[in-house]
Order: sequence, then C-alpha cells, then structure tokens
Amino acid sequence: MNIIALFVSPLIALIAGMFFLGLSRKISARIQWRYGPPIYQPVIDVIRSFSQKSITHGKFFDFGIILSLSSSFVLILFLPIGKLCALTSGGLIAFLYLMLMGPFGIALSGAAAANPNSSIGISRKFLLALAYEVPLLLVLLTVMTHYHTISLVEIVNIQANSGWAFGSWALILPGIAYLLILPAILGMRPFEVVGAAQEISSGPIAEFGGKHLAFYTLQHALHVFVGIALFVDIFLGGWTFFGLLNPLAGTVWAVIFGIIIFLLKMTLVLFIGLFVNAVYPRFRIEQAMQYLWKWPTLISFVGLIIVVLTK
Amino acid sequence: MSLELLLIIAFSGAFLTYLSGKISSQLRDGVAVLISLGLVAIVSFLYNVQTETVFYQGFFGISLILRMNSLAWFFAIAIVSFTALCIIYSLSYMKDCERSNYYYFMMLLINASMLTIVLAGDLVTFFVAWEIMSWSTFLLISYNRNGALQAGIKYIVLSLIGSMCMLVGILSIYTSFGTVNIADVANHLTPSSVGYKLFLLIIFSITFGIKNAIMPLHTWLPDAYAESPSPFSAVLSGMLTRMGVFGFLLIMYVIVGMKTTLHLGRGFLSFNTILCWLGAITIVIPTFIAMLQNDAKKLLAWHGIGQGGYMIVGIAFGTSLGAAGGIFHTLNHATYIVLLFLSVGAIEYSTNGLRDLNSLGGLFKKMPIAFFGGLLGISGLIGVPLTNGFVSKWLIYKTLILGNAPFLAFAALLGTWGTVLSVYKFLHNLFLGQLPEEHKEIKKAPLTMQIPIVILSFTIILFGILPGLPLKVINSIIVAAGFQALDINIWGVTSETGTLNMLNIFAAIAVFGAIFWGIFKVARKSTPVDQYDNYAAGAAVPKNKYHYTVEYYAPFYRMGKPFLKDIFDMFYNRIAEAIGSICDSVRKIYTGYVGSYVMYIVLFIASLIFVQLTWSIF
Amino acid sequence: MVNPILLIVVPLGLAFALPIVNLISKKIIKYIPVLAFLFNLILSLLLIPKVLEQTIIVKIGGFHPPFGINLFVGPVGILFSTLIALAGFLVSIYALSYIKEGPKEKYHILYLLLLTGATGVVLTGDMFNLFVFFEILCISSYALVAYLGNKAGIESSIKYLIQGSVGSSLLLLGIGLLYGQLGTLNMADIANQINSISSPSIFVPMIFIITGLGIEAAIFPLNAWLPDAHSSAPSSISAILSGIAIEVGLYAVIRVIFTIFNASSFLMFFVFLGVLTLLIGEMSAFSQKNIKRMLAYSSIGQIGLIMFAISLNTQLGISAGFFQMISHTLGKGLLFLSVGFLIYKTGSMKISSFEGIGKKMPITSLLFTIGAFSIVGLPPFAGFASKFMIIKAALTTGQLLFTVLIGVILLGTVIEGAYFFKVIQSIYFKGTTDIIKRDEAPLIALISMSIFVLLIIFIGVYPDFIARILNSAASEFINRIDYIRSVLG
Amino acid sequence: MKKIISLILLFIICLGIVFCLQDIPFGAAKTKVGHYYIDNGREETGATNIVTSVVLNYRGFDTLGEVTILFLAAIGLGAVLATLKKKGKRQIEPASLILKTGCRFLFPLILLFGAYIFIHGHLTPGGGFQGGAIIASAFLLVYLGCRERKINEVANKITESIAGLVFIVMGLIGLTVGGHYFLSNFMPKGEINTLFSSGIIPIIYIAIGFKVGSELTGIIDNLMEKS
Amino acid sequence: MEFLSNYIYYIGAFGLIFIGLFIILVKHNLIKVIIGIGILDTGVNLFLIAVGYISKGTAPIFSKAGLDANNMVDPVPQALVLTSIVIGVAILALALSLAIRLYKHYGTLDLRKIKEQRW
Repeated sequence: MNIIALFVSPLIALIAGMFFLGLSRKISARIQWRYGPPIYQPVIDVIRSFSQKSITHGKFFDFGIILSLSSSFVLILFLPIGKLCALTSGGLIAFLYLMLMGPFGIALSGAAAANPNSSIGISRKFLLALAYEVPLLLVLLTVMTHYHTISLVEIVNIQANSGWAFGSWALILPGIAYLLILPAILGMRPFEVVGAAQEISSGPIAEFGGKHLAFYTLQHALHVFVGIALFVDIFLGGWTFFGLLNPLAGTVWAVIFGIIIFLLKMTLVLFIGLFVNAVYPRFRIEQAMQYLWKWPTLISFVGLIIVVLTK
Repeated sequence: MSLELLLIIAFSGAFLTYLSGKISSQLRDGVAVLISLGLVAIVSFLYNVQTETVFYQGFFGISLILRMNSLAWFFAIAIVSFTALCIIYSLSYMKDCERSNYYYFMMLLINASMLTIVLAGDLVTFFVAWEIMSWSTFLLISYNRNGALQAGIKYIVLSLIGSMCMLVGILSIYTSFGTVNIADVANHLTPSSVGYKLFLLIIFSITFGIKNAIMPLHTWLPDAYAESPSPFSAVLSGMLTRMGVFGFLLIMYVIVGMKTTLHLGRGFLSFNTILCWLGAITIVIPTFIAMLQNDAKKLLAWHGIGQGGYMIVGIAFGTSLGAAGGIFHTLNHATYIVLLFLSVGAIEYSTNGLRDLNSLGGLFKKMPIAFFGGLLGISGLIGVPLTNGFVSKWLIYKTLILGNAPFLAFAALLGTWGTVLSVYKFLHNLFLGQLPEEHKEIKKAPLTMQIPIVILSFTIILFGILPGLPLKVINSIIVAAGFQALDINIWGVTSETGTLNMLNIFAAIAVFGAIFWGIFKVARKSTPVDQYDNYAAGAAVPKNKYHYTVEYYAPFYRMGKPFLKDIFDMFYNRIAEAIGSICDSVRKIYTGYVGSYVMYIVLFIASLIFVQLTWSIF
Repeated sequence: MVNPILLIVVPLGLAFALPIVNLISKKIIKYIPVLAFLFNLILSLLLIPKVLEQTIIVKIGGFHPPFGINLFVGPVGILFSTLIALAGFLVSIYALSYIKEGPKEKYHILYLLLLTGATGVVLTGDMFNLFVFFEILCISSYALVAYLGNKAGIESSIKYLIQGSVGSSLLLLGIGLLYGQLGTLNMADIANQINSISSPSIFVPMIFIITGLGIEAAIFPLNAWLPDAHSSAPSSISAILSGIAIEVGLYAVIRVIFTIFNASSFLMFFVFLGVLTLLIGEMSAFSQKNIKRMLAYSSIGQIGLIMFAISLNTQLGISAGFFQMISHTLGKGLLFLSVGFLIYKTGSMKISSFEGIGKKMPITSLLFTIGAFSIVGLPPFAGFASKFMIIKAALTTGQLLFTVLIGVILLGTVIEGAYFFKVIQSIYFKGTTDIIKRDEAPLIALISMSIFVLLIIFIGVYPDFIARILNSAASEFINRIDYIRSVLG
Repeated sequence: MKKIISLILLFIICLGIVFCLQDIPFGAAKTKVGHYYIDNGREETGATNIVTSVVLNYRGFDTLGEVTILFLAAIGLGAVLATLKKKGKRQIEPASLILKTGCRFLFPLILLFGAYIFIHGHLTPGGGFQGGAIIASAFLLVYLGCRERKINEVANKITESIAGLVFIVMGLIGLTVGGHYFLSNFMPKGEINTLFSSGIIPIIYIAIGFKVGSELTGIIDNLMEKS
Repeated sequence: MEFLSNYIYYIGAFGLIFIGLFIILVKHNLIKVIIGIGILDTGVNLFLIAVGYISKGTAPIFSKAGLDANNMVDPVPQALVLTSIVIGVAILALALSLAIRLYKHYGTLDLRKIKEQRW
C-alpha cells in the first residue's frame, strides 16, 4: 500500500492541484462577472513555461526552487489522500514543518534573484504566513489535543469511527476558523497581496521565467492542494462518508472511492472558502494581519479553551 | 585517565598558552589548539566511564569530588568540542587583535571552568568553577571595549546576584546535611520538607535562570552576545549560557529528584508548570523582539534567549520525551548557534567589523562557505526537517501536545514561526540580495575559519538525519535521572504514539530532489544574468536601493514596535538608576563638616543610653 | 628566648633608636622596619604552636595580675600579631620603593610605632594599657595621614584627630567609671566582677568604651573619619590603616563586648549595626570617582561584614569573622598598595584617569584585579573562603532573621562587585588602544604585592591551613571563664 | 537648632552618667588595687612614693607607652611641619641685656631643679615627667629670652633616643636576669627612703626626665622654627 | 549645700566634659574646637582624680614616718592621670601643628569652609 501511495499520491495531488488552481481562477472570474480562462489553463501554462527560455541568477537561484518543489512533493507523501498515505513519521508536526519548506525555498530563490520587488514580496509572504499561522496552529493544536494524537492518519481513522470533527460540537469553532484563514493559506483573494502583479511585479517570482516559473506553478498547485486537503483530513474525515465505504472495506475500490470522495470534499471546501472571502477587497498586509489575528484567532482560541476544559 | 589530570591539563593549559604567547604568537596558537584538541581527545576516551574521585579535602574539610557519568560526559564533550572549534576559528579571527594572549587564556580558562562545572561531584566545586567561569566571562565580554563595558557590567551584576543565591542555597544544604556531595545530598533531601525543597529549587532556579536567560532574568544576554568577540559569542551562546540548563538538570533531577520535583505544588501552581510557562514566555517574546534587531549578533542573541526557552520547557515538562528533547536541544542549539556566530564572525572579519543587517547583502557569492554555514544554521534554528533542530523540537512539541499542554505547545510553535521570519531576514540581509558596491572586493576568510564552519554544518546534517547517535547518550542520562527510557533507533525515536524516522524523510527529499534536479537539468538551459539585470517593472531603481533591507518587515514593525520592547531591561535600568541615586544620597551623610561627625558620635551614645534607660533592653 | 613581650619591645626600641641611626646613615633607616617586622613575624610564627597548646600570660615586672600589667597571648592575640607582623613586613618592603619624599626617617618611626601600638592593643590584658596602646595607634595614624602634607592629608588628619580625641576621652571616661566601681583595671579582673550589663552603672561605661574604641573600628555612625583619612594617607599607610588599624579597633571592641562585659544581649544590636555599616559602606562606595575613597568605603563595608559575623556569637561565626579580617587585610592591603603605584604613575586618584593603565602597568593592574576579586569574594581567592564561612555560620544558627540579613549582606556584595568591576573595566578596557610603553612599578614593590597575592590564593584554596588557629581564637572569645581563670589563676 | 539638639543629647548622656555615678560614691574607701599598692608598694618596689612605684613598676609598661606617645607627638609634629616651606630667615629682634642676663642666670637653676625633681622621683612628689617638663621650660625660656640662640638638634635627638633606649634596655635586662620578667625590678632595692634605693626606678626616671625634656624641647623648637 | 560639697568634683569634672563636648559640637573655629578638646581632656583627668579621692586623704607618699596608710588616696588614678595628661599634650601639640598647616592651605580655620574631603 505504502509503495503504491509513494507513486500515486504525488500524481493525484499534482493533477488535482492544477485543477483546483484553474477552478479557483474560474470561480473568481465568475464572481466578478468575468468569463475567465479555461480550467486547464494552468497545465498549458506549465507546459509552455518549460519550453520557454529562462534566466538564472546563479546556482542558488535554481537550488531554491528545486528545494521548494521537492519538499512540496515530500509533503504530499505525509498527507492522507483518501486512504493513501505514504509516510507517517513525525505526524502533524513534521507536516507543519514541511509545509514551511516550500515557501522557504521560494523565498531563498527569490532573494537570490536580488530583485527588490521579490524581497518585498517575500517579506509580505512571511508576514502573511505569520498572520495565518497563529490561528492555524491553534486549530491544529485543538485537533491534536482533542484526538490526543499527532498522527494525521490516526486523526482520520478516529473520525471514521466517531464522526467528522466538523460535526462534533467541540471542534466546530476551529473548523470555522480554518475556513476563515483558508484563502490566506492558499494566497487567494483577498489575501493576494504577496504576489501583487500590478504593484510589485508578482513579488517573489518577479524574476522567474521558463522552467523556474513552471516549477513555481507546480509548487503553487501542490500548496493549494495541501491547504485544502488538510482541512478535509482533519475536519471532514478524509475519505469517510457516513459509512458509505464500509461495505467495500479491504478492497481496492474502497481506496479508489475514498480518493474520489476526498477530492469531492476538497472541491466543496474550495468553493466555500472562496465564497466566504471573495466579497472582501484586497487587504493590505497590516489589514490582513489585523484581520487574521482578530477573528480567526479569537475563534480558534475559544475552541482550544473549550477542548482543554472539556478534556 | 583520571579526571584530576584532565582538569589539570585544562587549567594549566590555559596558563601555558598565556605564557607561550609571551614567547611567540605562533607557539601560542599551536599550544592553544593542541590543548583544546587534546581535551577533546581525552574527554572522548572517557565515554561510558563512571568514576568518582575525591581530589581535595583542604577546603574546610569538605571532600571535593569529581565524578564522571553520562550527563557529565555529554556536556563535557560538547564543551570541549565547541571550544576547540572556536579556538581554531579564532586563530585567524583574532590574529591582529590586541591582547590576543589574554583572549586565548580566558577562552581556555572558561573552557576549563565549564569542564569543572560539569565534572563536579559536589556543590562547592560546582560553585567555585561556576564563579571562575563568571568572572572570566566578564573579563572576556568586556574585551571589545566601548559598548561591551556596559554589557559586561550588566552580566557580572546579574551573575553575582545569581551566584550569591546559589551560595546561600549550597550553604543551606551544607548546614542542613553536613555534606555537599551531590549524590549524598540527594539522599538526604528525600525526607526533608516540601517547603525546603521548594526553597532550594527556587533559589537555584534564580541562579540558573539568570545564566540561561529565562525571561525576566535575560537582560544581560543580548548585549553580552553582541559585544563579545564572535568566537567567544559562539562559546558563550553555545555552551556557557547552557550551563544554566545543566544546572537545572542537576537541581531538578539529580539533587531534588525527578519524582519530587514533579510533584511540588498542584495544578498550575506547581513548580515545574510555572517554570514551563516562564520557558514559554522566553520562547515567544524574545523571538519576536529578535525580528526588530538590526545587528546580526543581537538578532542571534535574542534567538539564543528564545531557544533557551525550548530547553527549559522541555526539561521542566518532566516527561522522558521532554527531558530528552530539552537536553538534545541544548546540544543542537549549540551546534547551530555556534555556526551562526562563526558565520557572522566571518563576515565581520571580511568586512572589517560590519555586522549591521542594513548595510550588507549579497555576500553569498563572495563567501560561499560562510553562506552555507549560515543557511544550515538558520535551518537548524528554525528546525527544518533534516537538521538536528527539527528532531529536538519535535520531541518537545510532541510531549507538550500529548501531555495536554496545548498552550505551551502553541507558544513553542509560535516561537518557531517567529524564528522563521527573523532568521530569514538575517540570511537575506547578510547573504542574499544585492551585493553593495563597497563590498565587491573583500578579504577572503582563511581556511582556519572555514574548517569549523564546515564541521559544524556537517554535524547539523548528521544529527538531523541520524539523531540516534546523540540520543543514545541522552537516553542514558534521562534513565539515570529516573525517567522511562525512550526507544531509540539510529534514525529517530519509536514510541506508541507516533514515531520519528528521519531516514525516510531524508530519502524522500533526496529522491524528489534528484528527480527535479534532473528535470531541471533536462529542461532548456537558462541564461545567467548580471546582478543588476533585474526586472523592476520599468522603474529606474538606483543601484544602492536595489537591496531591500531596511525595515524588512515594515508592516509588522508598525504594528508591533510599541509592544515589543524589552520592558524588563528598562525596568532593571530604572532600578539600577534608583539604586545609584539612593547610593548617592546615602553618602551625603559624610558631610565634610567635622561638627556633624562629632554629633554622630554623641548621638550614638545618647541614643543608646536613652534606649537603655527607657526600656532596659540590653 | 622566645617571649611575646619582644613583639612590642623590639619595634619600640628600634623606633627609639632610629633617630640615632638616621644620624649615622640615612640610607639604612628604611630597612629597619623591614627587619623589625621580619623579627616579629618569625617570633609570632614560632609562638603560634606554643600558644595553641597553652595561653601565655606575660607578667610585666613580675607582678601578678590584677596588680601588674599582663599581656594575654592567646590564640587571638597571636593571630593578630602574626597578621600585623606580616602586613607590616610586606608593606615595609613595599615602602622601600614607595616612600621617596618627605621626612623619611619620621615616616619609618611613625610606621613602626603604629604597628607597635596595634600589637600592643591585641596583646595587652589591661584596660588602661589598652588605652595607651590605642593612643599610640591613633596618634601615629593622625601623623601618618598628614604625612604628605597636602591639603587633603592635613584636612583629613585634623578631622580624624578631632573625632579620635573625642573618642579617646570617652574611652578614658569609661575606664574611669569602671575603675571607680570595680577598683581594678585588669581586663580579666573586671570581667570577673561584672555580672550583668543591664544596670546603668555598667552599661554607661560600656557604651563609652565601645564608642571610644568603635571610632577607630569604623562602626557605622562613628566612621566618618575613615574615608577621608584612608584616602588621603600615603598608599602604604592606607593599606595598614585599612588592613590593620580598623581591624585592631574592631578587635578591641569585640574583646570588650565578649570578654569583659559578656554583653551577648548587646550583640543583637551589633548584628544590625554590622549590616547597616556594610550597606552604608558599599552604597557610599558605589558611585565614587576617587579610587582610594572607594576602597576606603569598601573597608567600611567589610568591617560591617566582620561585625555581623562576630556578632552571631557562635564558634563558627567568630572564627568566620576572624577569617574575614585576615582576608580583608590581605585583599585590601593589596588593593591599596597596587593603587598606590597606579596613582603614582598617573598622578591622579580619579578612576577615569586609570583608563588604559592595564597596558602601561600590566602586573600592577593584575594584582589590583586579584585583590578586587578577593574582596568581592570570588573563588579561588581568600575572600571567597571567608565569605563562605560567614554565610555558613549565619545559616548554621538556623534563625530566619540571620538568613534574611545574609540576603541583605549579599546584596551589599553585589553592589561591591559592581563598582569593583567597573574599575577593572576602566583599567583594562578603556582608554587608548595604542601600544604604550611599559612603566611598571618597581620590582621590590611588585615582590611584596605578589606575596600578598600568593597568600590570598593559598588561603583561598587551603583555608584549613588557618582553621585551627581560627577555631581556638573563637573559643577564646566564647569561653570567657577560661580567659578569666587563665589570667587570675 | 544645632545647639538645642546638642544640649538635649548631652543632657541624655548626663542622665546616664548620673545613674552610673550612684555606684561610685565620692570620697569613699580605696579600691582593691590601690589598697594593695599602698600596703605592699614599699616592700615590693622600695619606693616611698607609691605613685612612682605604680607608674614605674606596677604599671611601668603604661609609662613606656606614655613615653612613646610623647616621642610620637614630637616625631609626628616634626613630620607634619617638615614639609612646610621654610620662611626665609626668622626675623629676630635681639633681646635686651636684662632679659638675656636673666635668662642666662635662670637657665642652669631651672635645669638643676628639673634634675632634682626627677632624680628624687621615687622619694618625693614628682618624677621624670614633671622634671622633664621643667627642663623643657628652661629651654623655652632660652627661646623666649635669648632669641638668637638655638638648641642643638642633633644632641637633642641623641638624648631623646638614648633615653628611650635606656628605658627599653633596662626592661630587657630585667627580662634576662632577675625574674625573667620585662621591666622587673632586678636591682637591689636598697634602703627605703634613701636616694640610692628602689632598684631601677631612679634610673628609668632619669631616662624619662631626659627624654621628656628633650622631646618637649623638640616640640617647642619645631613649633618655633617652622611656623 | 552638702550635696555640692560631696559631689563638687564630679560636677566640676562632668561640667568640664560637657562644656568641652558642647564646644566641639557647636563651634566652627578649629582653634576653639582644639580648646574644647583640651577642656574635655581636663575634665576627664579631673574625674579620674576624683574617683581615687578619699575624704581628707593624703598623698600616697611615705615621705615621713607615721603616715596612715588607710588615709592615703588611691595612687592608681594619679598614675593614670599622669599618662592621660601626657597623651593630652601629645594630641594638643599635634592638633596645633595640623592647624598651622591647615591655615596655610585654606587661609581660614572655619571648619564649615574646610569641607573638601567629603562624600
């Protein structure tokens, strides 16, 4: 199983991630009464980027982006996609750290490019990350405390037995908080100030072109996938769907349907996440921080207190 | 190899170095390196040795004892190795500095005294070595003159307060039990009252808290780190400050005993919970203050405080995982903070003493070794997987989460994210971005400076991938302290609530890295471009504005600056001023007018007679 | 022929002979104090084992006490006389190169008499004789403080003299009041007849005597002369005044309290007075700009510490107090001596003028540093061992009050550390970084200071060396009956 | 204000002393030690003047200290005034003939009287200190009367030193011979109430007389010359 | 009156002592202070003599036969006073010489102005 997951789950993640990327562009466009690009547009972009020539600012410029992409793929291995999960070592904590490495690699690369716009973009990126990490950490800690484990797989398995976390009253507040910060995690509207194309030439990726840009797009797609999948895994029970798969237990089909259910849940979450926040105009970074440190943090904090007290 | 001989070599080596410096500086360098490496060799031969010897009885008839066990060995080997690396590094760093004999002498003296501290089998030896360490550190902190003087005074005053507390504690033990032998004291202490144990714990915690810079007592540290010579900053932050951790281990788990310590008080008001929370505060606030720093060494110094918090949280939490994590983090912290200080030192060396984060940049092409040292250092500091920092932090987080202390865990994790921001700023402003014109031609860092950086970088990765190597020793330490043994493998930790396997993470990253490196190579070749050949959206950016460094996290600063002040430092300064003015007014009683002096005499007699006649109290 | 009387008579005779020697040759006079105290030192060291076996009572003129004057050469006396001889010897070696101007033969006479007086005070067993030797000590101090003849010296000297003579009058008055009641001057005999100090007829003379002696001992409200005098005297004399004179004064005070009046209820007051003295001293020293004044205030602080230790009224406490006296003598002596040459070479007593002197005079600076470390109480120097013993003594009493006071005392130590370390910083880490030509103190002075350092380190590392004598000294104070019995037979 | 405070303080002290003096009635019987001296002084020391026997024998050590203090005062005064810059030559107004002659006449007489006082110290009231003071007054007279005359400082010093040394040597002889006590009266006591009696007392008193005389003279000399 | 005759020496002695102390406490002129010290000394000496006095006693000198030993005053205070006087002389001499030097330095003997050594 693990061996299969090792090969399959990156593939699923890549494809789904590209799909969500395209989908989100489409949804945003529709919300704004635009037609928008086709859903497969990111795939086209990647392929085209590979064929284009690029510039490099040195070995380290290349190293950063490769580090970013490969660590994003490693991250996928730690994520239960349906019933597939290649690596479990270290649990959610290791997962959190690996989540950090993708942006970190991009930041290194962007900084090596020595473009002031990249620097500004990275600074914003990290501040935004700090802003949403505060509620995110609280949310994850709540979940881990509630289930008394640090393993993602185990969290999903417990939910299979005892119902979705989002359904249990103790974890509903963290769930809401996660939804509120989801756009920030995904870097989508209204939190797109990091890569503001008009203002700082797309920020960190200002100097990226050709294969660098392609790598970045792939990484971004994975990042979007992870952000949503994490929610599904810890709040929506991953592959579980009200005992639907129980009859199939132990067969290959359970795995396949598990993945499908998982992806459907993800799509749903993407919609919700986008709709919840799409009405806001773009936040300035301070506004974003103030917002994220106010409501989502407060909600998740209350959630954590509830969980600790009811423990 | 007896322990006395080891210490004799250590101490006399220091003197020998000083004396040989009077003959020639080459000889001195040779002797210093030889002594420090020799100590490394001797200590490593002492692995797994358990001895205890009485070496002296002339101090008030107290048996002064040296003993070797796994705890002592662990710290001893760390001390001697890091000092040896810093000594090697100093060979070129300190080449043209004044009083270099003195510098080496003090370095080796501090080394020897730290070694004595960890080998001490009784509290008097411990205290004596502790004090020697304190004053020699003071003498070396002040070495850089100017700003260093204030730092030195701050350090020594706090340090004196700490050691006076410890002296009271030790003597209280001595008078109560008539022995200062650590093992005996532990036995005697078991039946004594809870209040007394608590008193001991608190009074020693002040001492070790000052040394380890726990939050309200940290104020000496930033200045001291920033103003010392860089190799010494490295030793200071890497090992010397962590003598506080050693002290905590000693008092909490050896002297008072694990079981007792963990059951002092109830609920939130128990000793170790409060210590944990102090540790948590120490993690968060300094890390965020670090973000505001513009001095590379000061930034690292604030992180030094913050990382100290992890150790305290880990040790004070009182689980096997926590204690192991805390101890392991001490070692890991030493590796990467030493590495970082040495990298900054290399920059200082090359740019004639610059360490201002706003005036440097783009040095990664000029000083690749220092850059990779810095990169791995900050990775370790953050705890990026595959570096050793990850493993120890993982152990701490895990035990905090599973031990139902999510708020502590939150503080610890938040600290990590703060760390990411500030160390990225550090890396970016020093090494990445544009290279300023004036640093186009810089001195090359010599080999002796690069070797320690390379060794430390290698160590970070080694312990990151194979954490089992040090954890094996740590496991025996915590078992000796009475904790349950951990299930240690060469690649990590196995336990029923989740395993850590660094090897498969390493393999995964390596495989994916190789794949994408391959893809990258196969794809169309990219064109190398010049530094200034940048896309600036058509705007004409002046050359000196190309590097965005000043106020790197400007929005955050705007928000956080009013809150992120070192209020404790201000508070202490206020106290110091108040004491100063009180002192000034006290001496005004010596008016200089002899009539009033005679008046004092008459007053003295008169008041005594008055008291006696009225109340007859004598 | 080993007779303790020689400890007093030989220096005295040499002092009397010195004017004649001066007429014969002006060059050799400065070696006379060296010889005298070398003799005293050897004699004291020879006497120590004998005294530890049995106290020597020297009857002067062959009259039995209480009718004649007797010397009481007990452990305390021999301890002090050894200390005095040692300090006197080393400082006189130092003075060989330090005293270069002024009426030198007078300096040496006064110096001899100062220490003779001190030896007399610690050895005598007669109240009035104590007064006489005390006056010798005081008057020679007045003259020596004014020795340099500068503005500060004369002013300090006259102030010292006024306070000192008021004190000596009070002392004499107290002795007279006692004599009027008890009809004897012998200390053992007085002690024998005193039962309680609570009646005013005993208490009032006691207060007068304590005040009179306390002025020399620099107990808090009586010590206003000290900073002036110690800072204005020539440094070699400052070393003796700080290292010997005030200790001897304190010895006299505690001898009076312990042996004569048996005033253990009064000791509680002394505990507080000691802590107060310490705090006042250390706090006044804190922001001093003048190095010698700072050291003088530090001496006040140290006296407070000694008072505290001795007032604990336990075997351990008293021996700790004596130990602290020894380490203070060595440490403060060393500090004043090294500062003497620092001042000599820079021409100023301002701490700020010492900036960078560490390069010019590395050895002297090092000696100063070690002295400072010892005074602050850092291991492995003597000050640490004594402070260790004091704290141990205070904690052994098991009373909460003493534990709290120990906290206050340690606070004083922290203040002390702060100002000493500031000075050390200015010596080594301030001022020019250029290479300066060395201009070291003369070799002979360095040798004498180095002996101080060796002793400081030796005692600091091996305090058991003097433990026995300290213990017997403490017993001498505790066992008042033994004292009386051994004198009166 | 200060005066009032000091008066209050002094009053308190006075009160204490009054309480204390209740135990010391004025003019009461002799005390223990004094009684002993009066009873046994003659036999033990051979001096008829008990004060002298107390001063020089029973409490001889005090007297040694006392002599030392005077010596100390002379030396100290010299030391204090030594660094004073000398005012050129002293303006001396020569004394008149009558004054000069008178001084010359009186000077040996005073010296003789002083010598008498200290030689008979053990027999009659008086002694070394008193005699010495009288001798010093002779020199003072010379200073005042015959102003151009100066004493021989070297001789003065030698006298001073030798006199002091005599005292100490006498004490040390007592340490070696006799009862092996410092300052013990090792010489034969002689017949009571004669000049050559009471052992070392006259010798020491003579020495003290010389010493006090020369020291006081030195002090006078110093004060006259240097100020 | 009887009280006075009984205690006149004590009263005189302590009167002198307190006058001396009072002078030292309140006077600013150095010479006056030195005079105060002298008075204080004298008072103490007088007190010592008074302590040894016996009503209608004689000097303790057996200058001729037939003197009653029981009627002699205590010789010890007299010996003490001898010493004490000498000490007083010594102190006075030293104090005066210092005063001379001080006047050379400061040009005044007002102790309120001689305050360079303080704090």
